[in-house]
Amino acid sequence: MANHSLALRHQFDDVEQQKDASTFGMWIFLATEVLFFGGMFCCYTVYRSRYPMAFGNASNHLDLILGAVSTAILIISSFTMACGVNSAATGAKNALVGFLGLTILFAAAFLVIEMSEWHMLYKEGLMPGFNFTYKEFDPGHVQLFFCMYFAMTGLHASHVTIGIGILAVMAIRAWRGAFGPEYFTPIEISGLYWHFVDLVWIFLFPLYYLIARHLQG
Amino acid sequence: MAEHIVTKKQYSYVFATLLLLTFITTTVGMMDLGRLNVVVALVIAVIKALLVVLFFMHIYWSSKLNKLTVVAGVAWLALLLWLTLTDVLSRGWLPFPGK
Amino acid sequence: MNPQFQLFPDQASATAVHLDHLTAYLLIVAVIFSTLIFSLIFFFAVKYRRRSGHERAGETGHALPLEITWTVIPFVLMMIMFTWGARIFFEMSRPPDDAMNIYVVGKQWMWKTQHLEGQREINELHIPLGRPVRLTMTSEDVIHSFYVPAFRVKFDVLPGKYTTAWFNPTKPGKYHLFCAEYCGTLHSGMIGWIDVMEPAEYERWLAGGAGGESLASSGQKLFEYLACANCHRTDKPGRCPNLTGLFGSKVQLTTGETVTADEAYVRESILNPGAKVVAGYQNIMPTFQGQVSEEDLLQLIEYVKSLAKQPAQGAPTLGAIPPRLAGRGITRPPSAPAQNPKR
Amino acid sequence: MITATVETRDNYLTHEYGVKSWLLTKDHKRIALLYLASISFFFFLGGIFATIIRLELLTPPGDLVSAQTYNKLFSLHGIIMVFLFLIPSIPATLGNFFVPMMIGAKDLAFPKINLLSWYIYIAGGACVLYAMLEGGVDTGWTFYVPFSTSYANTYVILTGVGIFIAGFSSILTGLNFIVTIHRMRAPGLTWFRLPLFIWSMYATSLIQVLGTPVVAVTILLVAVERGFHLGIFDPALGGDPVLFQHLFWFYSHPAVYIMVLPGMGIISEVVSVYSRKKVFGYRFVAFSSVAIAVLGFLVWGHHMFVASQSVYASLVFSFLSFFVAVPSAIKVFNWTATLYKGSISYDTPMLYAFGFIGLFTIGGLTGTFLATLGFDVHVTDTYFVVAHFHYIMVGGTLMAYLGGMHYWWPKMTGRMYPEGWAKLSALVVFLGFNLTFFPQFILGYLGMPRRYWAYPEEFQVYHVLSTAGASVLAVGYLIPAAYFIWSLRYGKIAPDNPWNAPGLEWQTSSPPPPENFEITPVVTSEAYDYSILEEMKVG
Repeated sequence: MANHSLALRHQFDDVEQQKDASTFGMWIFLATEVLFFGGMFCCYTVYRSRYPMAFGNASNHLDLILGAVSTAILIISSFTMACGVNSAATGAKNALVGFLGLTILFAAAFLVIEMSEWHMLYKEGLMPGFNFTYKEFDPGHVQLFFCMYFAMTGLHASHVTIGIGILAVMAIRAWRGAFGPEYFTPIEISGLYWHFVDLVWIFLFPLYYLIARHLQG
Repeated sequence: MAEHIVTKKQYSYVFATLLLLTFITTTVGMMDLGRLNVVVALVIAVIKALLVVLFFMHIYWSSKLNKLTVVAGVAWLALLLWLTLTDVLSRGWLPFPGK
Repeated sequence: MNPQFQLFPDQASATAVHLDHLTAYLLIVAVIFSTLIFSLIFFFAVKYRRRSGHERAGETGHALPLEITWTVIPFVLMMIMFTWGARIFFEMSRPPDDAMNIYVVGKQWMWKTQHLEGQREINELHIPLGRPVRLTMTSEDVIHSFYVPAFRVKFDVLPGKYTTAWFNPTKPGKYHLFCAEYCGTLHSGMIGWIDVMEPAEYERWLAGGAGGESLASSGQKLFEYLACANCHRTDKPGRCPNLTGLFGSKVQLTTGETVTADEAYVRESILNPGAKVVAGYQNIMPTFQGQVSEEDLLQLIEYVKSLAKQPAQGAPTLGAIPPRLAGRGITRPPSAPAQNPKR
Repeated sequence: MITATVETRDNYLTHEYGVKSWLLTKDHKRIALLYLASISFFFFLGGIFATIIRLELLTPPGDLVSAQTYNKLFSLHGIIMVFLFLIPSIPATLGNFFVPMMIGAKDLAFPKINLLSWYIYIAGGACVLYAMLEGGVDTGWTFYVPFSTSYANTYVILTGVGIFIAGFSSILTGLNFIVTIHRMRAPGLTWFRLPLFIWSMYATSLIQVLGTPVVAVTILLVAVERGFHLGIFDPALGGDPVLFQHLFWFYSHPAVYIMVLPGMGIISEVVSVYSRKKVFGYRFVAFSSVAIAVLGFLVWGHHMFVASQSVYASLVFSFLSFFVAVPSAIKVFNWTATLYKGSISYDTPMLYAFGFIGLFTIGGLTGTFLATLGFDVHVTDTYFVVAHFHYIMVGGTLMAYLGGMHYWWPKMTGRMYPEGWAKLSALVVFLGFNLTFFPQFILGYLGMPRRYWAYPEEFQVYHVLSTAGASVLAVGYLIPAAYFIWSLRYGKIAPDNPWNAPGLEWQTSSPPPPENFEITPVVTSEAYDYSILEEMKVG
């Protein structure tokens, strides 16, 4: 793998075409992902438009500070990832490995915070299907809020987990010197994926933590 | 397409803006502004998303085709939301009680 | 006509006639277009068949004028379809104000119907000829669909909400009632009959039935049995809103929103009282989810509706209130003018 | 063009041998054949279910199988035919084989992902098969809630997972095609020189990529709701079953175009080649494919006119539905106009194309009926709808698929099929199909609801006709299965270009070499330019 010219696959004419195709393919995949999450965003929008009060009451059971901190952590990880891509492009191998490691670290921190929030909700009896004991304002629709919350953050968390796996593989390959300024498409593509994960959270955060807090019945 | 290498400095500016926006949106979220809360939160989210897509994800420097792909993804999501909400929100728009 | 070999279904409602006219238009368009396409293909295939192996095809002229023609003509024809279809759909969607009400509850795998007069039927519905019938429908379990081909009427019956359909029978007879939305194992067994009777015959049927008690008074009994009247008082301001004159009025909620008190609102207020609390009241009502069946709910709704119909001036007759109610210290409402329905 | 050396040339079939060379192949042509074998298996499985369904419906009472079994039969028939046969049918076999060849590429852009998509498809199919063997599923292919989440006692989750997985195979195929068509075209092959099959595959891929994820996540939510009783679509908690229908049809209506657009592409190729004429109104036909793909996403609510959707929404969806009929009509008219002054031969693929145009016309016209608001109320969820979508999917897609198989069979296998038998089977399929499904239009208008295990006696006449037609149709499908297999060994050796077609795929040997072309072709003319062919012959 160290020999970069070998990285050209037989079906392509040149490296440029191959790189273009790979990035374009990744963007199409991300468009797919937008629609994948989109189905759930659609459910959220419909229910939120119907039961704003229940969503408001439920929203107050989420920890705003934790939400903000995890948003910041994901943004930091996105930044380290971007720096990683920059290091790859400039051929700074050690920096690349370092930035990938940092990204993984922040991703893990994000997951830890998220798990602790889930655990808290579980203990408070706000986890539908496992422990749901909420009896105050409009419990049915509050349950709906938490169903959507766990479905969407769960799907997002699974993407974070997969992302950690991908980044780990990339870090190992980078460590072994698989990439250089002429060939770092896999790093760039993994970066796109990771930024997308960040992107989803950028919307999940306001939808669940922010916009309904002051609607209370 | 010519390779465009974004410097760490450029990334840092974007990063700082993102953190700042997160701080603003959180602070505003704590205040009760009525309907404005939703607007502010979503506008800031869209700005943040644009920053990530344009600069972290290099769409600003990308080919038209990649830009088009992003637009298509968002457009189809908008389609899904628009036509679903056409049903959900339109009760009573026409004079058919309950329909 | 031999009933074993029908080409068209019975026409037993006004809508059926209207729809069949539309069908005729659709069929004519379809026949003209398919005949045109089929004969052109056949004609070209014969006329321009290959006669030798090295034959060259002829040239054809410019496409644009033709393309425009065969885009515009079908489009115009289709817009006629759209408008005509929409008109009939509007007709189907708006029951006349004087329609008689029938309640329908679907469950796996039967249709339960209730007349306002109290008659209940299973997989059957008797109705008088010539009077529009409005169905208020709900389901106890999965989605069903109320379908009477002879009336060209179909509408889904969903759990958790009320849907409506209506028809105006114009021909006496027995017509199939089908469930048209797949609902499980015996979906095909969820069928019944609509029995359209001459009005006089229908009156006899109503009188002879085992009903006796009207739906509203069953609802009233239930209202008492569930002790609703303890809070929803009609004699003086209680802890809960007075229900007299409620139905059909606009209700102001604690959240500042205004909703119309329709069937769905009453239903939700019984099952999920906290969701829409009337302005000026506390959210203290317990839920009755699991305690009342869909049929019970319909009776309660009918009772609430009957409260709305009471004369605005003067008192209702005491006869409607059973002695048991009086025993609980509830007397007839004060003779002061009844509550402003707009409240 | 000399054909004498066919036997000695290295081709993709003889390039490598052994099971491993197939299971680990990255050659799009071999993967196409892997798909071909798998979807044929599922087609015949789905066909067996259809046969039992038709036999059950021969008599009014439910006497052949139990109600529960009947429900499982039509559910599995639908699930297998839609998700495991029709959707991958043309794209994953003929598309996989010929998209790279028709644009002069050595392979798809991502061969490994192509192979991966086959394995994902197999995994999804295996899940569905396993669920079937465990006891099946009885929700219908539509999985309507709350029946599927709370009431069905069958293997809903397992089947759902199977469909979820198979969906990703479809997404990856679409993604691969889009990138390939954008990035891998031969020098000189501009967009408006592309064969129309490529245009239609491109449009199909758009739908696969943008629609499939929504149904995937919807089915995921159904599985989660069923597994944990969450209440996402449960009306008891304020969840909305109609929302499920919106999400489901957002994909499942465009999915119809995933099935029929590739068929339209094949018909464009076949009509042109066998009348030796450029397709009339090339640009209109090309753009109509893309128009169908986009407009197809705007019309899903016409499945929900009686589902308690708002009247306003129904109005909007009905209106938009007519717009999608326009590009379909444009295609039919242009194919017909292509025949004018052509040099028409009656080879088997052309017979299938005639059949396609006729049946698609009927299917499309009845489609506009169903988009008409008032009319739809009466016939939705009846046999009218069943007949309509079978005219599109079986009369359309399957006829085109068979036509395409005959058209490209010589290129794929290097052997000719027996022309006499093929013509006979095309005729049998056409007659059998019409006898099976035409009576169902009448049944539907009479009011026979779909998914009925037993039915009132007055409907029997049409059911008997339909069952009779189905047996003819079954024979019509078995004949090609037999002679295709027969021809692999005994068929005449195929020349490189038996039809004198101008497409790039015909300018290489039959079967093609592993990398498709000895030298990368350079394209200098528009598609369907038969004069070029003449010149080449002379030269």
